[in-house]
Amino acid sequence: MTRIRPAQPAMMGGTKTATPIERPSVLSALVRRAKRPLLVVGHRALRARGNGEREIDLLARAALAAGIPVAATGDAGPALQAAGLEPAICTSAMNLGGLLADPGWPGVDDQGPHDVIFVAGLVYALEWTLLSGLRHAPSHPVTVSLSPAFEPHASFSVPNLAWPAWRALIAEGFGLEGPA
Amino acid sequence: MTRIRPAQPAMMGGTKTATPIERPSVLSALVRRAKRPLLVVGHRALRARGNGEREIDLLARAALAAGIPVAATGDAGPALQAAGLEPAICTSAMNLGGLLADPGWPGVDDQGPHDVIFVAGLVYALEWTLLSGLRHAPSHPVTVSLSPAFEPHASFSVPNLAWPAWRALIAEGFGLEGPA
Amino acid sequence: MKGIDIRIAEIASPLGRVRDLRLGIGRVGSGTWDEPVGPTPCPSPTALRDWDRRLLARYKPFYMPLCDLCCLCTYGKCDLSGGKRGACGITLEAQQSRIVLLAACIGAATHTSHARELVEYLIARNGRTYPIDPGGLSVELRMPIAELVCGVRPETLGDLETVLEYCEEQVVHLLSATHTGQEGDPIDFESKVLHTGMIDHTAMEVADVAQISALDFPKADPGAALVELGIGAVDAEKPVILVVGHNVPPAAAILDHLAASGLEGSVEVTGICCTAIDMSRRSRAAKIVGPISWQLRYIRSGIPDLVVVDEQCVRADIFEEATRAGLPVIATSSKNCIGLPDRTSDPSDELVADLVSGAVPGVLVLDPEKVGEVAVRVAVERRPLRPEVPALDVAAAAEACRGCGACAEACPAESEIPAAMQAAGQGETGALGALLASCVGCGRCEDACPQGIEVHRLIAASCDACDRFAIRTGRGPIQDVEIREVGGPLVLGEIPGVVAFVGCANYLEGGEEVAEMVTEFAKRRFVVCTSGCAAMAAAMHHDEEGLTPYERFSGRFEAGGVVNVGSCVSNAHISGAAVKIASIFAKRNLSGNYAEVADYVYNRVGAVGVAWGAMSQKAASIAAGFWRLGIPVVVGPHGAKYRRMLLGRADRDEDWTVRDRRTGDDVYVGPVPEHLFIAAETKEEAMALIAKLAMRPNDTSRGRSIKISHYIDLHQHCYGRMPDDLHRFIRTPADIPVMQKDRILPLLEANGWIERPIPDPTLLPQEVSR
Amino acid sequence: MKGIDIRIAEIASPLGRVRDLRLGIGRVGSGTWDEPVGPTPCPSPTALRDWDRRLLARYKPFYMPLCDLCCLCTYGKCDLSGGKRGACGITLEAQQSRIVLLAACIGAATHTSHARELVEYLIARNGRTYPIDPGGLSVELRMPIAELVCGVRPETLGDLETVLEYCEEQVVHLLSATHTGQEGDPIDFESKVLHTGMIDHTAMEVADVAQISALDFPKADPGAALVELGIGAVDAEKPVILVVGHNVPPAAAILDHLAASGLEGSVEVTGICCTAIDMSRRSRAAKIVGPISWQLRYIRSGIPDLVVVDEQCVRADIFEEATRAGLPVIATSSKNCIGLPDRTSDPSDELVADLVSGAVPGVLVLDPEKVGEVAVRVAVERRPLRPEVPALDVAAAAEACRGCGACAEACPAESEIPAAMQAAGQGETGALGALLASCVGCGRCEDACPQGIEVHRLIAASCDACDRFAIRTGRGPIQDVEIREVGGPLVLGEIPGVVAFVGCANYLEGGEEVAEMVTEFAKRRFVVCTSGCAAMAAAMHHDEEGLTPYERFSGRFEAGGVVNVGSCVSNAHISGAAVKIASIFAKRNLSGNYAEVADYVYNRVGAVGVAWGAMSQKAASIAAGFWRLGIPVVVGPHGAKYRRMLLGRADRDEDWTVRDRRTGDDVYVGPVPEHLFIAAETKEEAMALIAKLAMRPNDTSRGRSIKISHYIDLHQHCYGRMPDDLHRFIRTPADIPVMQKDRILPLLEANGWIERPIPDPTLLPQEVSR
Ligand code: SF4
Ligand code: SF4
Ligand code: SF4
Ligand code: SF4
Ligand code: SF4
Ligand code: SF4
Ligand code: SF4
Ligand code: SF4
Repeated sequence: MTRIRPAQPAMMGGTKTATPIERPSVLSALVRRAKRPLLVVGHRALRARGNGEREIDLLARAALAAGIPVAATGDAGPALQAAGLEPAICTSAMNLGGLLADPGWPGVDDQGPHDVIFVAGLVYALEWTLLSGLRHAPSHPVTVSLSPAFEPHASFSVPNLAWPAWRALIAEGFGLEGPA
Repeated sequence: MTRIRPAQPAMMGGTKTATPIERPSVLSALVRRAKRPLLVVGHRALRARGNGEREIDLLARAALAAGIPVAATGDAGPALQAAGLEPAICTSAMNLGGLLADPGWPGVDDQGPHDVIFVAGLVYALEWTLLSGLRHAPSHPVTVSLSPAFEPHASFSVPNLAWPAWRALIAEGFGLEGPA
Repeated sequence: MKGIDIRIAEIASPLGRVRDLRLGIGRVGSGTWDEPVGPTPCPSPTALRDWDRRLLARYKPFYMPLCDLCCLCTYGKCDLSGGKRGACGITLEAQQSRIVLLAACIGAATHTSHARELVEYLIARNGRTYPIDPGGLSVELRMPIAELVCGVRPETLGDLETVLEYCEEQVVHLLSATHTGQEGDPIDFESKVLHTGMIDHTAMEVADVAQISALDFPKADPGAALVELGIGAVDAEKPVILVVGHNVPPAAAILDHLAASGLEGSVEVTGICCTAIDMSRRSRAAKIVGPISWQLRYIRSGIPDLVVVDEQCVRADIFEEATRAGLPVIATSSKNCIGLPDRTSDPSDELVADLVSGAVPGVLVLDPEKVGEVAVRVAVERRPLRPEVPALDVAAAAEACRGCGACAEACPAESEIPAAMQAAGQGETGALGALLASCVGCGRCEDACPQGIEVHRLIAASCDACDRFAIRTGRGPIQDVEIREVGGPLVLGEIPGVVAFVGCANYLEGGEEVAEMVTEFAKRRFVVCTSGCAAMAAAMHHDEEGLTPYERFSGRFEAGGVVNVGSCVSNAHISGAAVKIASIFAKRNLSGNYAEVADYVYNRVGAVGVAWGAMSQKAASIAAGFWRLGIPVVVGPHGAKYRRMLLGRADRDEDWTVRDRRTGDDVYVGPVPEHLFIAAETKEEAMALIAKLAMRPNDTSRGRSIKISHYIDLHQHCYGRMPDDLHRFIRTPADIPVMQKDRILPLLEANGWIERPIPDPTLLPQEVSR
Repeated sequence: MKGIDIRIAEIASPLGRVRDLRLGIGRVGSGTWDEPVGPTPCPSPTALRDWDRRLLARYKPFYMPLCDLCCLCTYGKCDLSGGKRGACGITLEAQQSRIVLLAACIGAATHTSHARELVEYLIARNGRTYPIDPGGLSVELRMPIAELVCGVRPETLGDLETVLEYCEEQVVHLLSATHTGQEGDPIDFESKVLHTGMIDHTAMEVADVAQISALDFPKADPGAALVELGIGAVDAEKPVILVVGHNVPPAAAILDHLAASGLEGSVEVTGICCTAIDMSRRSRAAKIVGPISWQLRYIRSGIPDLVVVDEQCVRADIFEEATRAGLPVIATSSKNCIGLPDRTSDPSDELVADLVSGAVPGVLVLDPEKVGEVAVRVAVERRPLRPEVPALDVAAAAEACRGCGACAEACPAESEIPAAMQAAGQGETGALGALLASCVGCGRCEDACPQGIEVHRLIAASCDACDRFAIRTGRGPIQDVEIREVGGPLVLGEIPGVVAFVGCANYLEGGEEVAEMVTEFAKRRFVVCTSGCAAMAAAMHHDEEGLTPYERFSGRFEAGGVVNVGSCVSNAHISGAAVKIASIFAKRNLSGNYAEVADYVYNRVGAVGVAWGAMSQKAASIAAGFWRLGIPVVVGPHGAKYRRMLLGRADRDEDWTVRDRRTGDDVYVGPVPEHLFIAAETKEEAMALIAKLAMRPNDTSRGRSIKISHYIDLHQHCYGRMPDDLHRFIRTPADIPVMQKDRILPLLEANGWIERPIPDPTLLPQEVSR
């Protein structure tokens, strides 16, 4: 029996835990099935990883490939723009959380509520609390944590992964690259 | 990925969770390796289960077979005696917990501290708290929950099992019967 | 607080005239009272730390965390397991004791706030100089706890404010210690828990004495009226008002309004929780429905026409439940506004119209008198509109059950619901109905069921619980004369002890166990006290002759009496009785003399508290107040979730070796009482424990032998054999119960027993004469 | 409380003489003060509920549970996820707000208890009639918060007790509401949170005014001394005393004893946390080591000879840490006894002997004067015995690292320790040392490491942090004349706002960010205030010219000033300044007139609180006190763990449409301020938020255009593009910053912007003239 621990193990918060995304196919199914997805990207995605590549560049490509609008929080905006992606909205994660929690909020494009929220690049304290807020939100979104840190409050979460494994999962899950 | 939930799912209490005893061999290894075991039996084991058999009768046979001294709590004493087992001690679970927590307590037979504490038949609220107390006790005992209810605070716990499966696990684990 | 007392008959101030002002700093009360003030009037949180540490050295906390994590500040969560410390440096042990302190502070704050609310209301109603009179001529020592703790002797309602100011100051200091980065040591936290408990009893005494005095409750009356209890006692034909909570003024105003408007007898005023008890102290016409666990089933029963809630022990979803049942709600407490609009200053006519028409589902009215009028009028006008509650087809509803077990997983009573539900689905509702006896009415099963089955509703519908019972209403304090009569036999041990059944209704196996224990100990000629929800549970059982314990036993504080002191705040009269024994029987000075009196009670008064269904933070602080006086408390299995026990170690002789007051010698006194706080697994185990914990070092041989024979009896009943620790309790051959000699002597021999003197022990060095 | 005030010069009582007794019920103070008392002097928990609900209707709680479970009573644990209710009927939302209330109560209790302790001590020292004087001739409005809340104008230390009694009573009522079964509605819990915050500011004002007055702190002095901060400032050759905590009397007594015994200058008195700030207000010779996060590293540094702890923000393991470092400990607070024996009544000589010899590792001494003497003597005698702390071989210790990651998993700063540790193991300690900048000094990494590596110790040892800095010590309140000068420009918007950096040091990226934000806003000519640990963090940064913000900017409350008000309790002067603007500039009556003044501050005073490293329960109550005045608060990322934000909805025009005071018309005022409580992800985001939140409906066009241009600037800096909500903030063409017109006009057009009047809005119906 394996059990995935939150990236910060003390940050457990209840009887339910995210389903870990252990295969790219799970991720691509989530991407495919989302009708009104939104990708939230925070500034921690700016960190250089592995070979100097940054999470944010991969995430920008993923969003572009999947046609998912992006909300940039913290200081992620300029880097996304530099990667050729104009964020649909630039605002703080908490403000966004308040909006996403409301079933009446019409979304970043005024076309209706988002059904699947992908989240990446927030500092853990903020990502964790945001996902907790959304988990209990009246809008009942499906949340997918893409950060390489297991987030128990998400509906689905990438497990704790090192850079190469994480890179491969995201790349394949968003159809940027075929299976390794 | 499976994850065993506590028998009362809200009763989770930390980052560590008991190792589930999913095979009789795990249980028999625990029985075998214990140098100074003690079996605590509470009054809930008096409940008739399945075919009218009671947990307590099986537990009494198990203790006799394995030569493990028994502490009877609640009203378990008379039933154990009736099953031919004279408890080494009759006292309340909480009093026993206080004793077992103390590395200086010489055990039910004055021969030294117990290293492995098997627990069964306490009401969940009491079993759960007792195991929590022992988990943090300076005496650092290994605790094994035998009740058919998963106990996250134990070192090892029988998972949530229906009567026949539980009966088979205990019987085989204590060597009362061969594999089914 | 120092010894100052000022009275001013009238003052003209820029804001108007104020009459009957009395301000005290410290010592309040009669000039004829000349007992010297002891060493610790109005003690600070550290003033009695030494006493606490002596107790806690004997009774060590056994911590059983409900959670290894701490989430109290934004450094967290911190994982404290495996010896790890939090980001603030705290250990798991200190964290557990901190949570206990937090719970106790919440409890003490609740009683203090309740007392403040009552006293303010009663002063506004009756004036500041309205005399305190909890027991008429039979009670001269009116507020033993206030005197013991604060060194004051209040005489008027105004005097009580001084006591409350002290309580408030202390609660704030104590709560402050739970802040991240304040206290670091578990034993210091525990000492503060004890201090909190002492404050709690002080505040409870203020609250009950105020309401007894000004609302005309029975005054220390052993013959307080027998009143009706149970849904079966309610005449559903009449308009029915339900009052839930703890703060009696709105309910009292309802009763008063009925009387004033000639409607007495034509409207049923029914109550749940302590308000129910307290209104029955004001009027025999009030009906007690039951303890806290009856809220859902009664609201859903279709009987009440209106729900009035005040404070404490009110379900947080009562407004939703009442609304679903079509009942208007009046909230009456600033502490429990449940989101309703504040309509206090609107005319009664408007409120009545809005509530009767259903234009608004509920209102907040912070004026008890207005509540009294509006509630009565609404109930009367709503009665004809009362909706029929259609009979529930249990079998049809139960058919949806898939046996998934989610309800059972959520049930605190560990009820085996799924099988019973599936049987009910096949028309066999008996097993389902049988679950009601142990159901605490929490509703978690309903939220958990993925099939949306209203489990609790079906259980309640499967059980005809429309019984009616008799309960003796809360009598208030114990008379001085009762103390005088019983003090000797108690201290000498001829009465085997005082057992007090108190607290809430979080039972694992139902409240009937309380009635059974009450009966058992009354039959054994203990003095049995009850209060709060436990007092109700004790009533909900008829013996073979159809009598409840209150009908069967006397209401006197005497051997074999069953004494309902009243509501939760009346618990102070139980601790107060122990204190009065020290004062009236043993002539100890009380005033500001806490440690000496506690040392006396601890070593001599065989009192035991039992909170079989303890649930709340108030129960935690109430227990702590008993502990500080050296009175042990036994709780039911759920009580283990208070996170720690206070356990003595009978096997360590050194723990029970103390100085003898008279000789100064080190004496072994035996493990009496063995524990200060312990959860029992079953009623039988509890009874064995209670008998054992009633022993005190100073018992006479006659007393000890009586106590030991009860202990042997109850131990055998539970464990099926003789206790193995008799050698620790038997000091001289005269301690041995005659009938058991043959069985005991070999046990003593086997344990190398030697005779030892009967001690006169103390934990206080200053008490030793040489 | 009603308007009564009694003074008694001397009373003979049975217990002795009492001098200078002054008792007040309600209105206390000068007879010449004739402002009428407003509608809510000493408000009850419900008196301002209507104001709260207006705020909370606009700023809705967004709950983010740290835990879906509740474990507050023994019905629990209850799983509240998925819409389930607890056994008491509570919802997850209500439970979160209940925990917030609990935290706020702990915070308010802590300040109230601290204030009570201070006032009692200072009355004993200086007498009850000792005059209150927080600002000499420059401050006529001495206690704006007390006046606003209680409707009183205290004049003496004794008067402060009346205010504290009110605070204590309220904290107890509020805490009571957290009891199981009291309050059920999340918004009612939130309203009580706001009440708690208001009480907290009242108590803080009492505490700081008392100590300023009686301990001779700078009195509203813009030129308060620059004092030294940082380990580098400590002369380790001298005997060194470390004082940790918040309650200055023991530290003050140490400084006094040094002066009295001619040792000034020959003993270093160093401090961590607010006691450090407060002792530097008493004596320039005191050295501030740093904020709360410096405890472990400083104790382990080998510099101090003795640790004196008082209350609040003291590591729970400080005794163990000090003992391990060979340092004796003196605990001085009844709230933080850390298990030490109470030696208060032992002779100083014995204490000194025991501590110097190491016969006892620590003592509890509850008498500040005795602490003063003993601490100095122990430090002097221990200095020659100071153990050498051997240099740490970081590389050798780091070699044991297996890169398991447990330390990083435990680190609240999310530091990437394992790689740095492994590099250190190979001799490259640079990366490890670099982690110190963001390290909060919690020590969780050390407990987590299965290899037993002392991670934090190695990090600290790898970084030479022996810098010294200058900080302007706490000046206390703002002068009336400063308010007069700055009131107009602020309310008219020419000064773009007041930004207050307050609170603890739980930073994610280090405290330097505070210094950077302080500098940024001072350069932008905001009025910048600081207090507590944030005031220290602001000092710990040298600009290109080697100046700290305190050296670079003036200490006046003026555009571009950097105003350190003092310790945590000095925060009341920041809220007090906002209130004084309403009084002195806008001539509003303060006395008992809370809602009107809050409505004024909310709509007109562009103040924003920033608690970048907020950690504690006190920070929660401090923030709540700002919220109730309508002042928004921004916290750092960890602040999300306070469990809920209070967020406005800029997109809902209806939320921002209110009545105009003068015309009575419905007017759209724009989302200003947009949020009441929000956590920011990065410093850049925080700055964009702060600039936005400084806007107020009543800004003049000149003011609004200045504010908007700061907002655009900081928004662009963070997000890389123009804000998309300018059309909500621009009311008339004159609001548009001239330099940006070309970029803004198209944005307005795209959003269908139309010109609208500048409103004079109010949330209060009674404020509307017709
Ligand atoms: S202490 Fe309680 S609320 Fe906190 S994490 Fe544990 S179970 Fe949850
Ligand atoms: S109070 Fe201490 S243990 Fe609890 S979360 Fe805060 S730092 Fe961690
Ligand atoms: S309402 Fe009764 S049956 Fe249902 S969970 Fe609660 S105790 Fe169990
Ligand atoms: S939860 Fe519902 S469906 Fe499941 S066993 Fe219980 S009653 Fe049946
Ligand atoms: S006994 Fe407990 S549940 Fe009953 S009314 Fe009192 S506090 Fe409430
Ligand atoms: S307070 Fe309510 S939700 Fe919390 S444990 Fe108790 S019953 Fe459950
Ligand atoms: S001491 Fe510093 S490095 Fe260690 S866990 Fe705490 S913040 Fe992280
Ligand atoms: S926990 Fe210890 S061994 Fe593991 S990575 Fe951190 S320093 Fe290395």
